Amino acid sequence: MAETITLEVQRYNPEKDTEPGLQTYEVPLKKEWVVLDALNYVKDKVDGSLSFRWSCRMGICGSCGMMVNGEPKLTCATFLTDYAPGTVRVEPLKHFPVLRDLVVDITDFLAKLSRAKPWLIRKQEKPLAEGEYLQTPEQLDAFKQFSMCINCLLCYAACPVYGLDPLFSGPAAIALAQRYNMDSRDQGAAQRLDILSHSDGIWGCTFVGECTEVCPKHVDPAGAIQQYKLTATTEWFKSMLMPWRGE
Amino acid sequence: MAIPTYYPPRAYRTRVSTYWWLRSWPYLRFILRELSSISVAWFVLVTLLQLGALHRGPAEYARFGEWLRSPLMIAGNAVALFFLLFHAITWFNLAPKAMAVRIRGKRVPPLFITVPNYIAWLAASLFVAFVLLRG
Amino acid sequence: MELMLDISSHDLLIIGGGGAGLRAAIAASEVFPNLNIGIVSKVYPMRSHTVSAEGGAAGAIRSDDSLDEHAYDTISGGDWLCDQDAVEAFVKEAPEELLRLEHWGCPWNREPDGHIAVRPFGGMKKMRTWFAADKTGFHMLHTLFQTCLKHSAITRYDEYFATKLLVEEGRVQGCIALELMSGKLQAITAKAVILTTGGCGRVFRFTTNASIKTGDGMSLAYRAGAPLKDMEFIQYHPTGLPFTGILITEAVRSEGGYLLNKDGYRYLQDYNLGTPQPKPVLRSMELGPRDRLSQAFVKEVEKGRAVEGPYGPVVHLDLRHLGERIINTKLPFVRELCLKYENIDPVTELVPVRPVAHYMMGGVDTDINGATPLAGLYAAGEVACVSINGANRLGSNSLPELLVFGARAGVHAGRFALEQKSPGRHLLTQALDEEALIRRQFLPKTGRRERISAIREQMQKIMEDGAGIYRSGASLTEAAGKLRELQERFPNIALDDQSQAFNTELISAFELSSMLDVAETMVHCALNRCESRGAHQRTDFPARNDEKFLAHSLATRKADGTPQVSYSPVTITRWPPAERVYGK
Amino acid sequence: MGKRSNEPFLWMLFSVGGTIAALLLPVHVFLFGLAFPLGWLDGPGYEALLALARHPLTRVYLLVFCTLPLFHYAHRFRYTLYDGLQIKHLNELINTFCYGGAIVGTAFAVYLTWSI
Repeated sequence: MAETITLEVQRYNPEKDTEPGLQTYEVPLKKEWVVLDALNYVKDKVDGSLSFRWSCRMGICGSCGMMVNGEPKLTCATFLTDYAPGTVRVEPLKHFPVLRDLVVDITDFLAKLSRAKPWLIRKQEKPLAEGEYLQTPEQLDAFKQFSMCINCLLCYAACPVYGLDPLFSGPAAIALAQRYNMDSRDQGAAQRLDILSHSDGIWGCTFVGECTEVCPKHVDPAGAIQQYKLTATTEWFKSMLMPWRGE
Repeated sequence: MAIPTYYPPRAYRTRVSTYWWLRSWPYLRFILRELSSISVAWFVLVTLLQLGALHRGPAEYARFGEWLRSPLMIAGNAVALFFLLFHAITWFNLAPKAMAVRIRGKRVPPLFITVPNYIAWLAASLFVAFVLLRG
Repeated sequence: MELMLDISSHDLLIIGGGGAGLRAAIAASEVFPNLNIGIVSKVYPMRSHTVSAEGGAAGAIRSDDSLDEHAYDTISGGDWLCDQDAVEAFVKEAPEELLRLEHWGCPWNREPDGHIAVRPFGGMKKMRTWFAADKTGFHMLHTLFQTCLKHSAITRYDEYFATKLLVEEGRVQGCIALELMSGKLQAITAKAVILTTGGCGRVFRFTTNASIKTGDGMSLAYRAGAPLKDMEFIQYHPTGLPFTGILITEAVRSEGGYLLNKDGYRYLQDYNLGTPQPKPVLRSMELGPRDRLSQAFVKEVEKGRAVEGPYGPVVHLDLRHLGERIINTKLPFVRELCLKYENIDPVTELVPVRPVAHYMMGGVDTDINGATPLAGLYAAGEVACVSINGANRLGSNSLPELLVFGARAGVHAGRFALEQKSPGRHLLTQALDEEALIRRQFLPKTGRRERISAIREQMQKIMEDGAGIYRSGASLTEAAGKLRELQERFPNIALDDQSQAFNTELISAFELSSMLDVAETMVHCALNRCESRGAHQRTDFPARNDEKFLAHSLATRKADGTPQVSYSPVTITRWPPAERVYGK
Repeated sequence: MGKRSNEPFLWMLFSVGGTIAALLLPVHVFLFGLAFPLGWLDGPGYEALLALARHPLTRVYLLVFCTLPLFHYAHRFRYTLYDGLQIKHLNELINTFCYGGAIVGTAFAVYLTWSI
């Protein structure tokens, strides 16, 4: 194994640069090192001004998503050895505004998440004293997959529709809405329908399917969206045929 | 509610290239899949023209048959067939994603949705061929 | 680089957006709907370290279980250093809190009939651990975060780093925070402040803790004048991956994994832990208690029988004899973690492991309602020491702790806030002083040459050598001296990054400064406690000494910046100190 | 319910049309587009085909075959133009072209299957 590997990192400082550029670093190549370790090596030993987000280094906090050689990856789970020999190009997640070096602005996602009402909605709250809402393992299984989203936003970076139309709600927000819609304890599907069935919601999706491919937690947002299209269509026909049904 | 920043730094926004779908094979595969819709329209049009020719009598229909035998049409239909097969295969393979069928609380494995689709495809094709070829 | 200053104001300010902070915010908002609440968090809330907790959350619900048994397991596990009134409140409220989370949508595992499922956990006599697969903390945090989104009274300051608490007239009245995105400073005034910033595992080199766990809240409180309690108690886990600190669960050893030294020898047999058998035997060898296993590791290193790895000494966890089938069916998550994050396949390779710092029992001194001795300041979660964890935390108590005491702190701080007048007038001066201080401290580059990472690595080495699993008077005295030197060198750090937008190096500097303070309190508390109890093991005082040390250590900051250690009594209600006995 | 979008209706036409296209179009293209013109197989003659086309069931079949796939095409091609060429701002023009085409084709199909 070679001793080092070349890291090309996109740098951008809004106070100095008009557009991003690539900077090259030689970093040690070790079997257990992931791309994030290489970035930390640069920050600690070479250039402290390199900015990026990270926290848990075990694929659960969702902070360290970046483009590695053009693909959205969690950099804590992407080994340098997979790219050796050769260079590793690290860029900020695509389709988001770049704030600094490898840091992107995700406020748009958080606004969209809030709009999708990702919380349990009940017509009537059950008092705690009456115990839990019963839910069988099968009912849990119906939404469990969609609850695994760590909000790493690799799916947004993989989604050309979001890149082209920033108004599109996007994979993770829709999958999380669907997580609650499919939860047997939830009664808020009607409230979410308006938001999701909006033209900026599910209908923008053309089923490219890459969101599902890049998801590190196997959430399958593409599936969630297609399944919701069927639900929304059924609801649409119901309300056309029975307009008196109302909410 | 998150509070908005009062001093937003100059964030850099990249524009998606017009040829984004050439950037990676999955994207290219996607755009080819979507372009299969042209082949769909094309052959529906051919069928409509054929019905029109059929309607206008044997002479017209014979001319239409000539036209179908021209090399350009053969090539065009060969391309159309390729795209239509691509459409059919991707359509059936993606069907299980779009339909989460549950029986007794357990999600039916994808193959249980894909395989009946393929069987239906085979049956429909054989039926059409049988009707047209039986004599 | 120029700093700017903005001012905003809330009734209640919460610093820390993890499980405890979100729970506190929701509790305050539900009980006092008119309360205006702010949450400052240095990361987006869903990135908080609560997310990494795997095992589960203890809450007695089964008919064969009782609150008293949960309390006893907690108190004996904590080697009788727990405040028993706090433990009693905790065990009583834990099931309610876990149930409340269920009502908010947390995907707890279920029994076939639809009721909550519980499972057994280390150190517990009964099954009472609620779990959501092996990602309990993740599901709890996301449930809390998503529930928080529907509360419009809660304003979030995401990616703001709190640098200082504002104290006036003996009362905490807000904080100064740096917005990462823009680099501007914000003075946020409030009538009460709750700290929920989590622990400080990053003081050590080998830790399961995320990079964000740098003791910021502890140092904020400490500098503002609040005491830190029981800081000498740090829980180790015996089998972590050396480089990443990723935890390899006990289940690996209960399935039959061996611990081997460099000669391939199952060294635990030399430490009174039984004789090696091919199949796992409960309470013997690899299935001995966590602390004994961690201690045996230190002894092996001393004997020169550990394996020298690129990241210091390790021993090997051998699973190869179990075969691929057993590993895939019984331990799939372990194999996934090894493969995905450290490029090791346990089916064919030995897994290097070592004890890793896991949890901080100590923290900001609070009463049973989260109130610290400093008026207007509250704390909850790992940053706080209530204390229910005593000298050693019982597994799966940390998640219910952040709910129970997060909620309590939220309600009590909310009530306190409603009784207060508006913030004082002199706070702005303090804010401007802080701005000037930051400018002086970090921004000039000339004549400075210390690198943040160099000081940080030295601190971590000092802590490992001097205040690790085993400590002694001599090692601690040496560590205290070396930490002082680092404190003196700290002002000489030079930042490569002089810009405002998302300056993570500046944040690292703040974090390092927090960790140095926290490390000093740990070392001084450990030095003063001349006994061995729970996670605090002194080679020169190997026995527990209830006569002198059945007491909480309290570290307060002296004018020269060094800690002063004093003691306060432990609250004993119904369970007088006894021997810690397991396996009966 | 607030602003109602008609996307669900268009999407349903797209889906049903796509399924029909996938099931039936390949065999039609293969037979009428390649196998018969190239003489690989003997196709039905004029009279036979006309008789077949006049059968009531065939009329229904042809009507479905020549309409729904057109709406599948219209929907899909619309989005391909939006995203592939980034001309979503021309959506009125694109919609007229795509759905207009499908509607004209449908009218033609209705006329032919009715009058043949």
